[in-house]
Amino acid sequence: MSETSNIAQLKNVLEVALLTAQEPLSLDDLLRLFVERMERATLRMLLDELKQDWALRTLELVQVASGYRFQARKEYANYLARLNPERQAKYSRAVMETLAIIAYRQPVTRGDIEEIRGVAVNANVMRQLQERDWVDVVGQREVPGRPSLYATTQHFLDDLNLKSLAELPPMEDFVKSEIKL
Amino acid sequence: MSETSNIAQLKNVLEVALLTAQEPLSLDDLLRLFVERMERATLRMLLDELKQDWALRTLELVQVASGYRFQARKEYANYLARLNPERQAKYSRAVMETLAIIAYRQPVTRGDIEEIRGVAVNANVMRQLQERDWVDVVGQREVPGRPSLYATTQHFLDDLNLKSLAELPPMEDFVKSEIKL
Amino acid sequence: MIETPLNAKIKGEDFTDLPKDLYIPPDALEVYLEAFEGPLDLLLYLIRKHNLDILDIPMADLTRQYMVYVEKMRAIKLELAGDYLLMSAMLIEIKSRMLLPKPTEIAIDDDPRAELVRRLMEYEAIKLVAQRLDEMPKVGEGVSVASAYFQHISQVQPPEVSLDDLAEAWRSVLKRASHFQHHKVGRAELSVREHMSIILRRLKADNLLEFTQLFDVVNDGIPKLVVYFLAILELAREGLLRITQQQAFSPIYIQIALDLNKNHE
Repeated sequence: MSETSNIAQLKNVLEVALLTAQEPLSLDDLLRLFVERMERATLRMLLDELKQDWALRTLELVQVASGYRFQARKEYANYLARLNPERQAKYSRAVMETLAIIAYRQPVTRGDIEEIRGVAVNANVMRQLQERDWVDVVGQREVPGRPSLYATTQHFLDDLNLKSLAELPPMEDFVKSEIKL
Repeated sequence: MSETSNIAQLKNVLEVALLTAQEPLSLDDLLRLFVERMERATLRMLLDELKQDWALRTLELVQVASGYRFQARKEYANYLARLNPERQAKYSRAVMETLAIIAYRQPVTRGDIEEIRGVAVNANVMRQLQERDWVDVVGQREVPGRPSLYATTQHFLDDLNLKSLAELPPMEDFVKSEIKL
Repeated sequence: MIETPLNAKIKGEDFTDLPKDLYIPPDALEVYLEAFEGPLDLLLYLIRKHNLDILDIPMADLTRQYMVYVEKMRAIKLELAGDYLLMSAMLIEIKSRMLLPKPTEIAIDDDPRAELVRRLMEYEAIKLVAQRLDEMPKVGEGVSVASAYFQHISQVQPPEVSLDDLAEAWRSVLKRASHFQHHKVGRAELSVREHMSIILRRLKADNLLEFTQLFDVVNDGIPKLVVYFLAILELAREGLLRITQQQAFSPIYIQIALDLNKNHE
C-alpha cells in the first residue's frame, strides 16, 4: 500500500535527492520527498544510516548550516583540482632567459649565467626551474668554490616536445639576420 | 611508487569526479585526473566497471554527447519533482517547433524555418533557444544578405540525454503515422 | 454557419456530414485562433477534423472552410491574418488551376496540389517530433544530474613554455649583450653541449669511466660518436673532466676533474 515500503527504499530516495541536489537539503526539504507523513526522528535515523552506508566510500554525508549534503572526501581534493586547473601567469623574463642560457650553453654555472645576463641570478629563478624539473645539477666545476654546473633535463625536452637539444631553433640565423652588413 | 596503485582506487577517483561534476566529463577530462599516463582503452574499461558497480543503485552512469555523467534513475523522478515544485515554464509550441526544425533539418536559416512553419519566426523564439544554449549560429549561407545558419548544440543533446543527433526520435511520415488503413 | 455540405471523398466513400465543430462562440474565438501556429497548422486541423485524404484533398471544400476561419480572424485580429491571407490566395489559385482543362494523363508532379501537400506533410512531421521533443525528459525536468559538493582547491598549473618563447628569450639575451654576437649556436654545437651534460651525468654516477665505455659503437651512428668525442674534448678544454692514460695503448680513463690544488696538469 505504502509508496515506499521499506527502509532500504526510503534511504535510496534520500540518497538520490542528496546526490543530485545543488544545495544542501534541510530536514524540511527532505520530508517533502515523501507523500506520507514521516517523523523528523525517523528521518534523522535514516540519514544516520545513510551516513554509515557511505562511511568507507568516496563521498561523505555531512551536515552544514543549511542542511545535509554529500561531499567528496578530502583525500580526493588533489585529483579534483586537476579537472579545473588554474594556469599560472607566464614565467618572468629572468626565468626565461636563464632557461635559454642553460639550454643553449649547458653545462653552465650560475656565474656563467650572471656573466651572460649581466645581472645576478636570483635564487628563486633557479628554484623555479629546478622545481619544474627542467634544470638540474650535473656536476661541479673544479674551480674555487666548486660551483654547480646546470644542464637541462630529459623532462625539459619532453615538455617542449623535443627529441634532443639539437632540435632547438638554431640561433645562427638570428645573428645573421640581425646584423645588417 | 605509483600514485593510484589499484583498480579500486582508480575507480574511486573516477567515481568522485563524476559524482561532483555538474557537467558531463569527457574522456580527456577524466584522463587529466591522473598524473600517470593512462590508455583510453583502460579508462573505458574502468568506466564500464564503474557502470556495473552502480547497476543496482540509485544513480546510473550514462554517456551523453559531451561525455559521461551520473544521473538519477528514472524511477526516482517523481520523488525528485517534489523537491522543486515550481516547475520550469513549458516552452510554447512555436519554440518547440522551431527547435524541432533546427534539430532535424540543421543547418537552417530563419527563412528555412519560416518556410516550413508557414509563419514568421519571432525573434524572441530564437533568443529563448539560444539563451538555453540549445541552438547556436554555425555559419552563414552564401546568398544575398548572408543569413545565419542555425544548428543545435552539444548541450542540447546533453540536456535531452542523447549521445548524438542520430538518437533523436525518428521523424515519422505523415501518412504512415496518422492514417490507419 | 456553413450551408454547403462537404463533398469530400474519404477512401472512395462520400462524406457529407456537416462539420459541427466549426461554430465557435465569438468570445472564445481569439483564444481559439491563437491555438493555431499558422495557416499550415489550421489547414492540418481542418484536414484531420474532417478526415480528408491529404493525398487527394478536395480543394473546394477545404478552401471554403479555411475562408470561414480567416474571415473571423480578419474581424478580430487583423495583424494575425497576413500569413493566413497569403495562404487563402494560394488555395484559391490551386482550386482554379484544378478547374482548367487538362490532358487525360496527368503526372503526379503536375497536380497543382503537390506543393501544398508536400508542405503540409513536412509541417505535420515537424509538429509530431516537436511534441515528442517536448515530452522527452530533460536535465532539470525529469533528469537529475549528480552534483555532490567538493572543496575546490585550486591547483596552480605551471605556465606553458613554447619553443618560440625559449628562442625569444635567448634572442633577447644575445641582443642585449652585443659582445655575444660571436655566439653562433648551431645545431652541431647544441648536440655537443647536450652530450657534455650527458657525460657529466654519467660521471656523476660512476666517477670513473673507461673511454670506450662512453661510446656505443654498435648502436650509435658515426655522427653521434663524433659528437660524443667532441663533447669529451670540450669538457676537457673547459677543465670539467680529466683524461688519463697510464701508458701507451693502455685504457684511457675519463673522470671528473678533481680539486685543482691536488691534481693539476
